[in-house]
Amino acid sequence: MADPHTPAPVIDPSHALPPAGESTAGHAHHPDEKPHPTWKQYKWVALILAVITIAEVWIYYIPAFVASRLFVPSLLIMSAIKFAIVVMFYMHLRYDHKLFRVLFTGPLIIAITSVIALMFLFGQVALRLQ
Amino acid sequence: MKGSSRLRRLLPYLAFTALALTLVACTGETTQYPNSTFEPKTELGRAIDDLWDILLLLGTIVFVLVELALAFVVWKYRNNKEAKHTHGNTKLEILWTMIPAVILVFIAVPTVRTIFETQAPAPGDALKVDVIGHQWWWEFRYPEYGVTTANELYLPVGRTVSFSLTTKDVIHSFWIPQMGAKRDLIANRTNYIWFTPDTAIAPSVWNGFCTEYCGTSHAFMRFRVFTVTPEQFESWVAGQKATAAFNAGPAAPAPSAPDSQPPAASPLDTNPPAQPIGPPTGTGTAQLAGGVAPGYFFPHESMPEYAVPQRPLPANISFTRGLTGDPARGQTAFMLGGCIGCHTVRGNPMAAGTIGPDLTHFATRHTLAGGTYPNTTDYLARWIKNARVMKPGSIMPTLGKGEYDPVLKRTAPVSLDDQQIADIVAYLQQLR
Amino acid sequence: MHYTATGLDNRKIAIWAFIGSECMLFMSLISTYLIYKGKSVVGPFPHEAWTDPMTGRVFHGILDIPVTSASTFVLLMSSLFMVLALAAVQNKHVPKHTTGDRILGSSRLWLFMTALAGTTFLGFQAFEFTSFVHEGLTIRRNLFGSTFFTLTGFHGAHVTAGVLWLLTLLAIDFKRGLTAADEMVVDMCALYWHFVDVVWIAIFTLIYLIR
Amino acid sequence: MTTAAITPHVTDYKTAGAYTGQKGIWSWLTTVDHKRIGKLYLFTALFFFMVGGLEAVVIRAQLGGPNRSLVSAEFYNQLFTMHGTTMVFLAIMPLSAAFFNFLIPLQIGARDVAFPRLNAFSYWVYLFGGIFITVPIFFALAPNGGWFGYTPLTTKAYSPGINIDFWVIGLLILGVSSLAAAFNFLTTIINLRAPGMTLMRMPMFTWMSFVVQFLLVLAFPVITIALVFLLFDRFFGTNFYTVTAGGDPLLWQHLFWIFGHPEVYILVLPAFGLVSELLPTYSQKPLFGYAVVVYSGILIGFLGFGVWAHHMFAVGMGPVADTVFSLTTMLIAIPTGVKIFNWIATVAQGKLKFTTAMLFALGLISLFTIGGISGIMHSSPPANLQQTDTYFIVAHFHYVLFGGSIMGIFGGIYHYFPKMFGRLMHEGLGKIHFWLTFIAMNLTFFPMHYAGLLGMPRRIYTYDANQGWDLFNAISTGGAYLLGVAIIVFIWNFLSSMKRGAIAGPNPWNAPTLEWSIPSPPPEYNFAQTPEVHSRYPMWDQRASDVDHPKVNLTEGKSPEQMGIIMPYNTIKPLVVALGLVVMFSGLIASRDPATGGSKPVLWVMFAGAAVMIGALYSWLLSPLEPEHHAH
Ligand code: HEA
Ligand code: HEA
Ligand code: HEC
Ligand code: CUA
Ligand SMILES: [Cu+2]
Repeated sequence: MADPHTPAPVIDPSHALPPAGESTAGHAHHPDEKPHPTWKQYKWVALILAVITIAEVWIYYIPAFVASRLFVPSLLIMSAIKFAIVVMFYMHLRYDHKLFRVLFTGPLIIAITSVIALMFLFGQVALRLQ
Repeated sequence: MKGSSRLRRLLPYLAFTALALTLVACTGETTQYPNSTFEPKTELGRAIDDLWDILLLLGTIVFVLVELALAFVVWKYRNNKEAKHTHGNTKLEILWTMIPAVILVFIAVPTVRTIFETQAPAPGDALKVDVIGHQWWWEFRYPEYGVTTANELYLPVGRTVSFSLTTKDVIHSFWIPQMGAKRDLIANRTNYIWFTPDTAIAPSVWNGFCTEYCGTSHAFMRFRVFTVTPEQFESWVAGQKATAAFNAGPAAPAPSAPDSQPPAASPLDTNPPAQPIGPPTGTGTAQLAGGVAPGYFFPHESMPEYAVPQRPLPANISFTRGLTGDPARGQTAFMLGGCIGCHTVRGNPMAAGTIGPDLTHFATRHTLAGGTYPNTTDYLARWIKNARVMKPGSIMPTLGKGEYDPVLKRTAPVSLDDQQIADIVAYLQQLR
Repeated sequence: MHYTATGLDNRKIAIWAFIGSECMLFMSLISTYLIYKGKSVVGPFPHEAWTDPMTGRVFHGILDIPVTSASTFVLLMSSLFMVLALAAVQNKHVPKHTTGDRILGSSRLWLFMTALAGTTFLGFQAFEFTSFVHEGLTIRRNLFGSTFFTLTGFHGAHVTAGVLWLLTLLAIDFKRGLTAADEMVVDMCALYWHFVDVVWIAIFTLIYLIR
Repeated sequence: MTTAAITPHVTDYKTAGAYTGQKGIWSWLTTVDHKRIGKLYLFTALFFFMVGGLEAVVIRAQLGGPNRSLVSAEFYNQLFTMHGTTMVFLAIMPLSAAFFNFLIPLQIGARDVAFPRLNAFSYWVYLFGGIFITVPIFFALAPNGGWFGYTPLTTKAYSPGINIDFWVIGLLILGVSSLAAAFNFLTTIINLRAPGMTLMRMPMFTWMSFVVQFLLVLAFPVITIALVFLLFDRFFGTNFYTVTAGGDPLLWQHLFWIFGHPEVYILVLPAFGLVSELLPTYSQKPLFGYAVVVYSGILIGFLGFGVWAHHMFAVGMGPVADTVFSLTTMLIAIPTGVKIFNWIATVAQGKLKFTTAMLFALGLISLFTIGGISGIMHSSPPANLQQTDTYFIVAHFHYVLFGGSIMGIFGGIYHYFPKMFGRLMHEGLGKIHFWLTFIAMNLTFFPMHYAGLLGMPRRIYTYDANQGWDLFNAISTGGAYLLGVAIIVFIWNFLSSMKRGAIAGPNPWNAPTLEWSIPSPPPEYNFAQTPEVHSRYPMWDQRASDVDHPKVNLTEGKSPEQMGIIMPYNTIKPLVVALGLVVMFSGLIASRDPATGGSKPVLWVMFAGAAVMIGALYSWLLSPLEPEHHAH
């Protein structure tokens, strides 16, 4: 009854199975997972976040900079960095299973693309020839 | 599986193909399919139609191939004894990814070209028409001429017309199937569309529709487009520019026509000149520009059937038969009955309302209330009596005495009796 | 725990999916704010002053950056407290040698601090909202008011839900002590909390700082 | 033939798997069993399908000839709004959800979904929300803004009545249900696959459902926000869609269609999944190009987020935006075409068996193609401007929705009925149903292509004579009546087969996937032992080595206790939470505002609902799902 056409079972290593029925999920360090950060790292992360926030508010009060074309991009970049740091370290995305990265970045990309598309559609960038 | 049911499977397709062919064959006749998109009368319509032909051709090819392939495998393997276990075939799969891609290129290229062609700026000398949507009627303005009309649009053939579209309330959509393309009317935005009616189609009439659902009477937001020669257009403009032409005739006794007499004929039945319903009274309230001959308007008897509304009179509005209206009294009633709060009659400084259609040259119009009814005495009288039964949800209130207003859910607060309405009708039918 | 195909906890997958979904929710809110930016017919406006032509009343730029910076900072710090709370629960079984260890390892303390920071943030927001209303910006006033209050209000509602969640955890911690078995719930709460923080990072820049 | 059916070890199928253990209304109200919830979804959704269908029949009766006045304009507007809303949100999505519920755990070899109580909650929210939004039609107070509720028509200024409130709140409620279910199934598919069930071994229905869950998770928040704005505008006087305050009517349209287009793939992908199960079964050969079918499904879902403005070509977005959205839309034809061709290739060289289910599957291929092609015709903006908001569009979406989703779902019902109820549906009646449907469907919807291109706008409650549309409308109306007959045949077949159908056995179709390895209907616990999967088609790919490692799971009709299997507790709490939620929302419109004819919030109702909801929610979350594990 063996089917010659059946492909050999491909076992994806990331799907390798822990022993069934074990209550391991919480602690098991998955092959994908790197060790989680420690208090020291958390502290540094908090410091960096605070520094960036201060920088953001600070440039807001430099009229010359606000008037320059760099203002908006630099704010966007700084907040993107903050965003990324919190997600990677505090939410452990850097260390966790890649599945979570997919579950988060996928929607995030669609969301960001949608915002940008909407900006185009409602802004001056939406070309009208009349 | 027996062959007969397979045949039955194919039958609908055969039937539809046949239907399609007949249809394509007889598209030549405007009267049969007066709103066909297949016989464009403008360059815009033709650009779209050319694109459509490509779409139809390629679509049909894909359709036929897919259905044939399906029918073929079903037929061929209907009695197959042994399944052949194929899991896939990369070459085949690449092939049938590529084929649609190639077909799409053939669709996409002309599409993009046509997009930019049809949305290019209109030529500078185009006739400008402002289209303003209202629930549920159309206001057309010709800013070059200072002319405002409703629900009936006159366009000179051979000249590009550029519409700018806005709305007073909700979103509507402006569409004349035979001219090509529709555009939405959106508050806080102005949209544009332009085209040039073919010279060969003067004078003729086309149906237009509101195609964006806009509330209760969306179905009754139609309009007519008259494509006329440039001379006819000039004459029409001259007539429309003039203030209301109302001839107050000599005095006459109060109307009391015998009951046997049928309601007076529509002024449009005999055209021109005006057909007063009864001998006008000479109370002389008319301070109207008299004697101006109305400009050209599309002759009533030439109206093709498809352009004359066929909607029957609602059964539940009765109107006393045989009344004779008096235009001069009608004018007074028009002023006192609240009409002027919503309607403009140029030449009458009191009548400057803008909620409803401009009535200055109302008698030159062929239809009533967004193309819902023919503009004849019967319909007009009932319209004034109970607009909201005539046209569901209409903004124009129910005005007849004792009439039930279906929107307010009570009897009409302002009320006109049938005689007053007959007078107003007579007055309105003088406005040409 | 049942057997799972990935070895991960169901709940953690669900919360991440939920957070993905929330991205789209806040995308819609933020887009709307940005689309309507500068489109209000009447003031007050976020940054510029506006004089009412009818009454002559002067409305100043509404947004108060110093105050919001403070509340932003508080929320940012709450994220730090949250990771510490989680670490404390995760390391419950690790023996504590010093007072420092014990403090750092106190899940009650950090849960409480997080909730407190969250509440402080909400307090700032309440203050902000009331002062805006006094200055003439209500949710009905103009497009800015509608979009601003709805966006920040949605964020505030998320913070409120998070605070309730934290307080529930805190209550459990006091009642019977959070154990390793509760780690997943605290982890979920933490993920949610950080996400709400991350959204504020975006809001603070896009709505408050960019003019 | 190289594959063979597995000889069942069970003789008496009446008792096998027929173990219910639970009877009576209360057991249905408290159930957390995905199979029972699936059946609840199925019955409820079929009921709403009839309601929506009946509305359609009235629509068609009104449009059968020019200037008819069977219904008033006001009522007609409610009819088509509710027809669209009902079909989309209360019929097809829940029909798909019925299959998600019933099938996904069985197909991946799981005992239940990841969150059984949440699953029950989803169902109850759907039921209450469905009732909430449907009841007003009996009082002629139903929503009347069209199924996509364009602003500013739906704002208070132009729709002061209570009608739109039902729609806004109803859809918000239904969104909760869909989102909760989506998180649940997403987790289930990711995490509860049996050992060896890698992603690329998942049955195609599960795969397509997987994609759909992502679409739900990403699309629903957007419409939620759009609806919240509208709700705030209507109740609290905000300005999101207020034109005089500078609001832009297009905001709603963009938000709606960012949701709306993925939504149409939410409606059709489950049907595609079902067809991808049916065709291999009735051709007795594996799905052609499995991997490509998977990838095309993912691609359709992904591209689905970048095409929304093709519903808005007439709003004047400008040529650049038109071009971009046109091209992205056209791209979708490629992955969809791949599916169609792979299905045809699956049928080719197969050992075909023309069961009713197979006929519906073939019907889907032939009819969906027509709808897809007209979709491509819409996607060309200049051409679209002649088509949009006409019956040509109505023809398109009924070909994809009826010819796609409904045909697929009918096929799925015939195919899975034996698994659900242990009995076969009557094939003779089934064939009658199929042919009637197939013919009537074309009669109803094909003429709409002509009506549309010959100028007939959609959503008009009546039309004038002499417009050249009479014939096409008359045919459509006749077809719709015939469709009604077809549906009655189906309902009759369905109900009578539940009682009297032939006993099915575990795998009546010699189908290849895991769900067919267990008795029909499956026991409460599904698989007595967690199965181990070694291939895509475990029921076909029995190997020599499998003799001592059986993947088939045939068990006698024993109770879980007898089997030593721990099942979740039944609980009423999800229902109570759902009820609280719906009461809370209905508090918003609990009282009529005499001034406007609209509605007014009643705070105590809202608070009472919220209190019930939160109380029951806490109690649910703090109570264990199932008895403590003692032994494994
Ligand atoms: C199940 C639901 C479903 C599905 C699957 C689709 C699929 C598609 N739809 Fe449809 N659509 C709707 C439901 C659906 N639609 C609804 C409900 C509306 C109206 C909403 C309303 O206004 O009320 C609508 C409206 C709608 C519009 C807006 C029309 C308008 O209002 O102006 C457009 C425009 O581009 C469009 C396009 C498409 C396209 C390109 C596809 C494609 O995905 C189709 C792809 C499939 C094929 C093309 C066939 C198979 C492919 C081949 C055989 C390969 C070869 C083919 C070619 C090269 C052409 N649809
Ligand atoms: C999702 C799927 C779906 C399905 C399956 C259908 C099914 C049908 N639709 Fe649907 N339709 C839509 C979705 C759907 N529709 C949408 C989204 C719109 C747009 C709405 C809008 O514009 O806002 C629309 C609009 C729409 C219109 C346009 C209205 C207008 O623009 O004015 C029409 C007109 O003919 C129509 C007809 C039909 C018909 C005849 C069926 C038939 O297939 C129905 C067949 C079903 C039956 C006939 C069931 C009858 C059952 C019985 C008779 C049993 C007896 C009953 C008891 C014993 C209680 N539909
Ligand atoms: C509250 C405003 C209002 C009042 C008062 C009012 N109308 Fe109207 N009228 C309208 C509106 C709005 C329409 C367009 C209705 C439609 O087509 O849906 C209209 C349409 C008409 C039309 C048809 C115009 C056309 O070209 O289709 C006539 C004729 C008319 N009104 C006459 C009258 C008369 C006579 C009176 C007074 C006795 C009157 N109206 C009072 C608002 C009003
Ligand atoms: Cu105006 Cu429809
Ligand atoms: Cu779409």
